[in-house]
Amino acid sequence: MNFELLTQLVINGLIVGLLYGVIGMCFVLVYKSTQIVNFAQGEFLLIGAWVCWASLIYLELPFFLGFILSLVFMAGFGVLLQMVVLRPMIGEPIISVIMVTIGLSIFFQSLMKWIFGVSPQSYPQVFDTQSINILGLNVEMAYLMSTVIALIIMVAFYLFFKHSKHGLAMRATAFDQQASQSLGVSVKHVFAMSWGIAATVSATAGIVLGMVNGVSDSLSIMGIKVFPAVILGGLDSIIGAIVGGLIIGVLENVAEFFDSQYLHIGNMYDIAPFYVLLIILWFKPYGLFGTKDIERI
Amino acid sequence: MLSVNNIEVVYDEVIQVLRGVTLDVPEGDVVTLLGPNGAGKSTTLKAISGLLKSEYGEVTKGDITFMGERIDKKNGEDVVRSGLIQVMEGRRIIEDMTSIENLKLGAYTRNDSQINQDLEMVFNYFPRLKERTGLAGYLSGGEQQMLAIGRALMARPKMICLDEPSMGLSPLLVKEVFGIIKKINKDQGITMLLVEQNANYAIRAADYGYIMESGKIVLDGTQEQLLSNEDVKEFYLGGGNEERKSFKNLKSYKRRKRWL
Amino acid sequence: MSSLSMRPCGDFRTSYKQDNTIFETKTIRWVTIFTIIALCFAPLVVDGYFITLLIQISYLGIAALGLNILVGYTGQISLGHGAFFGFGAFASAWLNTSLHIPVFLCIPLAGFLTMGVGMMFGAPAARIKGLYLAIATLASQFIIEDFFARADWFSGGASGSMAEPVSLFGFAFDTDQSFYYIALFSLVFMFIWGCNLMRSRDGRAFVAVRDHYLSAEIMGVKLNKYRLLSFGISSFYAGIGGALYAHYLGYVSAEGFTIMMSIQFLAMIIIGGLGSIKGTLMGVIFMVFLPEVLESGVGVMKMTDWGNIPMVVDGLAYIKEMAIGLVIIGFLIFEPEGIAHRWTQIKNYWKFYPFAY
Amino acid sequence: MTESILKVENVSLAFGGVKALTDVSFEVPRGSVFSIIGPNGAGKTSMLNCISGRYQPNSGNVIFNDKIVTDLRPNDRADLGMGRTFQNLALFGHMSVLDNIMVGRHHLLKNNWLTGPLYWASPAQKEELAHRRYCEEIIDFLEISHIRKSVAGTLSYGLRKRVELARAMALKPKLILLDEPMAGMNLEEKEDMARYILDLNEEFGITVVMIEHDMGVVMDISHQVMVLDFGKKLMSGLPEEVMADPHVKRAYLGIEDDDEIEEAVKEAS
Amino acid sequence: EDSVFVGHLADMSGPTAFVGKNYANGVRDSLAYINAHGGIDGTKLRSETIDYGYKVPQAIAAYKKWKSREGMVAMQGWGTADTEALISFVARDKTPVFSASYSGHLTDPTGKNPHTKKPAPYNFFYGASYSDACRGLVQWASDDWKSKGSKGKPKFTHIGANHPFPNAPKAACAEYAEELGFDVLQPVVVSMKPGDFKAQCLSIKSSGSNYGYVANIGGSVLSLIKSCDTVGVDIQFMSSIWGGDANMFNAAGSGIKDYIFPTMTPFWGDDVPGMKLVHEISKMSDKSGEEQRVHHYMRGVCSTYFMKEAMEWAKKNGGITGENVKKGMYVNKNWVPKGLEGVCLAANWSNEDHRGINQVNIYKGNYENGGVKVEKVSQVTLERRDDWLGY
Ligand SMILES: Nc1ncnc2c1ncn2[C@@H]1O[C@H](COP(=O)(O)OP(=O)(O)OP(=O)(O)O)[C@@H](O)[C@H]1O
Ligand SMILES: Nc1ncnc2c1ncn2[C@@H]1O[C@H](COP(=O)(O)OP(=O)(O)OP(=O)(O)O)[C@@H](O)[C@H]1O
Ligand SMILES: CC(C)C[C@H](N)C(=O)O
Ligand SMILES: [Mg+2]
Ligand SMILES: [Mg+2]
Repeated sequence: MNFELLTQLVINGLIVGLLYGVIGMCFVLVYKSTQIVNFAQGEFLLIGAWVCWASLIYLELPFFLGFILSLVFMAGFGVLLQMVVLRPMIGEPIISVIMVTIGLSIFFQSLMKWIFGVSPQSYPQVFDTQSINILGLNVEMAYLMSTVIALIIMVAFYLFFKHSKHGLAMRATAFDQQASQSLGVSVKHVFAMSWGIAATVSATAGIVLGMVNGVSDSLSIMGIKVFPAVILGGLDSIIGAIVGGLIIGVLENVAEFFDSQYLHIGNMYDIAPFYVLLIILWFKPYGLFGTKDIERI
Repeated sequence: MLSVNNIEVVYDEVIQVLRGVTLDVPEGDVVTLLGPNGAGKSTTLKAISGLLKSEYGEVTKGDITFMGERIDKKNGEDVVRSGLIQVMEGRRIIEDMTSIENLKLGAYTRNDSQINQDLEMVFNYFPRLKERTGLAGYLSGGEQQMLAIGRALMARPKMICLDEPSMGLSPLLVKEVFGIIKKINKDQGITMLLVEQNANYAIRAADYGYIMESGKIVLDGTQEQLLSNEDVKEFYLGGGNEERKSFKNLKSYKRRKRWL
Repeated sequence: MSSLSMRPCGDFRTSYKQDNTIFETKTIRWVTIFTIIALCFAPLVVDGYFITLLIQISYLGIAALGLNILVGYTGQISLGHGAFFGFGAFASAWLNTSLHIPVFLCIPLAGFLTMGVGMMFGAPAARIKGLYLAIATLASQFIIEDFFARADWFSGGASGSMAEPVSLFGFAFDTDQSFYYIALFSLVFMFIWGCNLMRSRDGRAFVAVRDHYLSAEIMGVKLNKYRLLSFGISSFYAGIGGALYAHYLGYVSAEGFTIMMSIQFLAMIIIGGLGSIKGTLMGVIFMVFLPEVLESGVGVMKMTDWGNIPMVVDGLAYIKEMAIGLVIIGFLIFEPEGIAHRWTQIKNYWKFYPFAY
Repeated sequence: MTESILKVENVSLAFGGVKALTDVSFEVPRGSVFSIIGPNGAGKTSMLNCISGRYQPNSGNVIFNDKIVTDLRPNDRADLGMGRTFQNLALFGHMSVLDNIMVGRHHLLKNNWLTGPLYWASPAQKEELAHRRYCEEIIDFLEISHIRKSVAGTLSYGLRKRVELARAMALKPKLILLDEPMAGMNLEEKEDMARYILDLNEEFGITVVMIEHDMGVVMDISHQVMVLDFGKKLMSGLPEEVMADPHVKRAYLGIEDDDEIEEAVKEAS
Repeated sequence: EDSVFVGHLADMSGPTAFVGKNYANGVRDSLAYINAHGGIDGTKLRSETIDYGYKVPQAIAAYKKWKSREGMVAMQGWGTADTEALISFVARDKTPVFSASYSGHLTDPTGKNPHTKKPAPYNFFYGASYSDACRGLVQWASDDWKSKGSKGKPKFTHIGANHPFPNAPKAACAEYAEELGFDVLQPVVVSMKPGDFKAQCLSIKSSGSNYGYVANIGGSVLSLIKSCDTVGVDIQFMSSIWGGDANMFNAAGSGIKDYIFPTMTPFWGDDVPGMKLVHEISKMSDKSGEEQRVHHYMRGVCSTYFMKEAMEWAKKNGGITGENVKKGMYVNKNWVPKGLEGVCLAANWSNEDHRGINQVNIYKGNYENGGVKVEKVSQVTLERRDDWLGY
C-alpha cells in the first residue's frame, strides 16, 4: 500500500474540500434565510472569476485590487439581482423560486459566454511562487490563500447567525415569511442581505478556482458538485457545510486512490461520493449537522 | 387611532370575503371584534397589518388609516414599524427557534437596550416559558399561544391586534391572559383590537365591540349595549346572566337572528 | 348554461358519478375528445417538422407527467428523472435486441424495468425528506449516467445501441407520420391513466402524503409504501417516455441523459403547474416550442440588417439561450403557480363575468 | 369483549428533560364520552399521540379492543378503527374538503395504482362512488355541504375543525380522539359541535375521547373526566366530582365560584 | 433559379462550443463562399446554421425542419450527440451527413466489421477517426520510445471522461498499443468539466505511465495540464484532434511542455498553395482578414469542400440528391478539393469504407517566452486494416 500517495491525496482532499465548504456555505446562507436552493450558485462563481480576470487583464490592476474590486462588484450584483428578480417572488412557492434560479443560471451561463467567449483563460501569475510543497504534495498558493479566507468567512458566518438579530430574522423568514412580516421583519432586506453575501463569498471561491484551474464557462459545474457536501453536512448548518466539504474532498481523493491502486473500476473519483452520500443519509437523514424538522401535531 | 373605512377584500382576484367593513379603534381603548367562523375577522386583521399579499388577497375598496396615515397600501413590516403589531391566528411561532429567540425576534424592530428587561416582563407574565428551553415547535398548544402573545409585547407597539388569543388556553390561563391584556392596556396604554370567540370575556374586557357576519359588520355598540342585546346574549354569551342552558339538551332548531 | 361553460357555475349534477368525471363539464370533455380526434388528422395537414415536435411533446410529456406525480402530487423533488428516461430508452432497446422481444412489448416492459430501478433509488425516501431527498436523487442521476457509459452489455457503451422501429402485425411504424400515432396513443393512454390514478385511492394518498404526512399516516395511509410507490410510478412513466424516444430515433447513445435533462423536466412541470395534469402538458408544450420559436426568431433577425452587425451575429446563439432563461424567469414572476393556475383563474373570472366577484 | 374499549396502562413519556407523561393509567368504557382536561402543557395531546401512535411511550401499554397496540404504526391503528382530530389543524391543505374526507376511507378502499387507473374497466369506479355516498352522509350530518368542493386550506379556522371531524368520522372509527374540538369557536358553533359529538356518540355509537378547555362543554356532554397535571393523572371521575374537587378548581379553573368570571375581568379593568 | 438546401448544425453556445465555434465558422464561411462564387456549377446553396447547443432534441427538430421544409440534400453536422442521434434518420432519408464526430463506428457503411452495431451508410467526416488518430499517436510514441533508447516496455494510459466521445477510441487504441508492445495501464477518468485533477495526476504519477492519451477537450484539458504540472507528473501527453489548438495553448501557457497533438490540416500561417483560398473564405465572416483561424476551422472548410465536389459530380450525374452526393463521394481516389491543395489531405471514400482520411500529422507544442511554438514531429499513415474498419 502506497502510503506516500495516500497522504498526498488526503492532503489534496482536505484543501479542495475546504473550497467546497466555502461554496457550500453560500448555499447554506441562502437556504437558511430563504429556503431557496440556489441553482445559479455556479454562475456566481463564474461571474466572479471572469470579472476578476477581466480586471487583471484589461484594467491591468494588481491582483489584490482586482480581487477586492470583484468582491465589491459581486456584492452589488447579488443585491441588484435580488431586487430585480427575486423580490417579486417573495411569498411565492419555494419550488418556483428555485426554478427561477435555474433560469438565472441559464441566462448568465450564456451571457458570460457572449461577453468573455468560449475558450478557457488562465489568470496571470499572481504569486511569484506558484506552489509550495506540503508533505511531498505541491499545493498552489491560491489554495492556501483560500484556506485562510475560508476560515475567516466561516467564523464570521457563525457569529452572524448566532448573535446578530439579522441572523434571527433570516432564520425566521426562512421558516414562515408571513409570520416574520407580521413581526416587522423586512423580508426584502433579509433576501437582499443573504444574496449579497452569498454572491460575494462565491466570487471568492470562483476566483481561487480560476487561478488554479483556469476560467471557463464550465467552471460553474462547481455549483452542482458541492450539493453532496452541503447535504452531507446538513442543509442549514454552516459548520456542516465545511465538514461536508472536507469529507467529500477527502472522499474523492481516497476513492481515486483505491480505484487506481486496487479496484480499477474507473470514475470512482466522481461517483464514490454519491454512494457514500446515500449511505450516510440513510443513517442520518438530516446530514451530520442539519436540524431535524419538527414532527409534531 | 385606527380607522377602517368600508374596505372590501378579495382573495385570488375572485373570492370576495369582506363586503365593506368599517370600524374604528380610539386611542387607548380595547375594542373587540366578534363573529362566527368564516365571517372574515382574521381577514380584517390581515388587511390592517398588510399581510394579505402573501395570500393573494388584496384590499379592493376603502382605506385604512393608522394614526393619521394610510396603511392599507403599506406592506407588513412597515405597518409594524409604525407601531401596530398583530398576534396572528394559530400562533405562527417560529418552531425551529427557541422561545427566547422567538421573543428576541419580537423585538426585531427595536434597537434600544431594554430588550432584556422586557424579556423578564414576559417571563413574569408567562413563567412556564422560562422553563421550556427546547425548540418552540415542541411547546404545547397553550405554551405556543403564550409565546405568541409575549412575542408581540416585545415589540413595544402602540397598538396590538390579537387574533383569538384565548384559543387553546386553559380557563385559568384565559382568565390570566385577559387580565394581562387589560393590564398591558392600562400600564402601557397600548390600544387593543381583540378578535375573540370567547365573547364572555371579550365583551367584558372591551370598551367597544363590533359583531361581524359573512364579511359585514352587523352590530356594534359599547360594552353595556352589547351585554344587554338579546341576540348577543343568545348567540355569544349563552343566555347571559339567566340560567346557562346545557349543551346536552340543546334545542336543535335555531332562533333567527334579528339582524339577518 | 352549464352545457356551454368551461366551469360549472353552481352545481347542476344529479349523481355522484357525474360529479366524479375527469372533466369539470361536458363542454370540456367534448372539446378534449374533439381535439384528440383532430390530432389524429395532423399528419395530413402539418409538415414533418411539426409532427416531430408533436412526437417530442408526446414522449417528453409522458415522462414529465411521471415527474409531476412524484414532485407535484407526492411532494418529493427528483433531480434524476433524465437518467430514468435514459434508462427506459436503453432498457427497451436492450430487451428488443438481446432478448428479441417484440418492440411493442418492450416499451411497457422497459417501463416496468425502469420502475424497479426507480424504486431502488427511491428507497431512501423511506427515511429522507425534502431537499435532502432531492439531492439523494441527484446521486441516482450520476450513478446511472456512469452506468450507461460503462455497461457495454446493456447500453453499448461508447458506440451506443440501436432500437428497431415499433412494428405491429408486420407493419413497421418507421416513418414520423406512422410513429406519430404510436406516440399520440401512448400520450392519451398514459394521461388518462394519470387522471384516473389521481381520482382514485392511491392518487389521493399521494396528495395526502404531500400535504401532511403525519396526519396522513394517522388516517391510515402507509407512508413509506406511498413514498416509494410514487417513485416507482414516476420512473415507470419516465421509462415509457424513454422507450418511445429510443424507438423513434432508432438509436440510443449515452449522450444527453444528463442532469440538464432532469432539470428540463423539472422546468416543464413547474412552469406547467405542479400537481396539475393538464398543467404538465402545457408546460411541456411551452418548453418544447420555446427554443424553436426563438430559433426562428434568430432566423428572422438574420434577415434584418441587424444580421450584419458581427457582434450580434456571433451573439445570436447566446442571445437565444439568454432569452430562454429570461422567458422562464419572467414567466414565473408573472405566474409563479404555473400555467394551469392562471388558466383556472381566467376560468373563474369568466364564470362570474360580468360580475367580477 | 370487555366493556372498556381503550385501556392505558402506566404510560410514561419524556422528551429529553421534559416529562410529558408519568405513569398514567385509565380506562375508557365502550360507548362513553371521556374527557381529558388539564392545564396547558399537562400532557393531554401527548397522551392522545401515544394512543394514536404518533409517539411511542417510553414505558407502559396502550390496549385497544383487547389488543395491545403499543408498537403498531399509526396507520395500523387506523385500520383497527381509531380516528382523531388535531389541536393544530392538520388537514390536507390543497385538497378539496371532499377528498380530505375520502382519504379517511383510505383503509376501507380496495382499488390500487393498477386497478384504480383502469377506472371504468375495474371495480374501482363502483367502489369510489359507494364510498363517496358514505362521505356525503357525513357531510350532510356535519352540515358542510356548501364547502364540499372548496380547498381545505382556504377555509376559516372553525370550518377546518369541522372538516377534520368529518375526516375522522370517515374512517368508520370505533373510537374517536378529539383534541380541543371547540377551540376557536363561538358559543353558537360550540353548541353545534357539541350536538355533533353527542350524535356521533349516541347515534353512530362511537366512543369519544376528548380534550377540551371549555368546562361548560366538558361538564355537560362527558360521562367521565380525567384531569392531567404536569404529566401526572390528578384524578378522574364523574364531571361533577371533578369540578367539585378544590385542587382542580385552583390549579386548573382558577376559580372558587362561577360568577367569578365577571370579577376576574372587573378587577383587571 | 435552382438551388439545393444544406443544413448546418453547430454548437457555438453549448458545452463543446470551445472547439465547435471554430469548426462551425469554417463550414459557414465555406458555404457562403461557395455561393458567392457560383455555387454548385450555378446551383445555389441555400443553407441555415442552427446552433443546437449540443442538445439532442433541438438537433432532431432542426433536422426534421430542414428535411420537411427545405428538402435538404446534405447536412454539415457537429458532435457525437447529434450525429449519433440522427444515424437512423439520415440512413432512412438518404441524406449524407458530414459530421465533426469522428467516432470509428461511423466508418463502416455496410457493417462488415462484427464490432459495428449500426452501419452508418450516410455518415461521412473529414479526418482520421478518433481511433485511427489515436493509433497514429501510439505509433509515433513507440518510435519516440525507441529513438530515446529507453529500456523496457513503455506504459500507455487513456485519460478522459467516461462518455461516448472520449471513450470512442479507448478500446481500439489500447488494442493497438498492446500490439506495439506497450504496457497498457488502467484508463484514468477525468471529468469533461474542468476541476482540480491533482488526484488523477497523482495516480498517473504513481503509475509511472510514459504516454498519456488526453481524450477530453477545452477547460478539462487545461485543468488537467495545470494540475499535473503542479503535481510534477512526468508523462508525454498526446491529445485528441480536439485537444490541441492555439486557444488551448494560449490558455495553458507555461503548462505546455512537449505537448503532442494530431492535425489533419496545416496551420493558418503555413505556406501551402491551398491556404490562399482558405484566407479568402475566412474573409466571408472576417472582412479585415486579420483573424487567425485554428486548425479546426480548416477541417470545417475541407468537410464542406469535399461535399461541394461530390455535389458537383452529382449534378452532372442525375442531379443533386442525397443518394447521388453519396455516390459522388466515392468517384475520386486520392482526392483533394480544387484550390485546397496542401490544406486538405488526400482522401479516399468507398461504399464499403468511410475512412476517408488515413493520415495524421503529429505536432509538438512548447511554451517559449510568452508564446507556444509548434513543430511537426511526424506524419503517420495508417494501413486500412479490415479489423479496424468501423472500430
Ligand atoms: N387565502 C385565502 N384564499 C381564499 N379564501 C380565503 C383565504 N383565507 C380565508 N378565506 C376565506 O375567507 C373567509 C373568512 O376567513 P377568515 O379566516 O377571515 O374567517 P374568520 O372570521 O377568521 O373565521 P375563524 O373565526 O374561524 O378564524 C372564509 O370563508 C375563508 O374561506
Ligand atoms: N415532541 C416533543 N418534543 C419535546 N417536548 C414535547 C414534545 N411534545 C410535547 N412536548 C412537551 O410536553 C409537554 C406536554 O405537551 P402537550 O402538547 O401534551 O400539552 P397539552 O396538555 O396538550 O397542552 P395544551 O392544552 O396547551 O395543548 C409540553 O411541555 C411540551 O413542551
Ligand atoms: C466533443 C466535441 C469535441 C465535439 C466532437 N466533434 C464530438 O465528437 O462530439
Ligand atoms: Mg380567524
Ligand atoms: Mg394539546
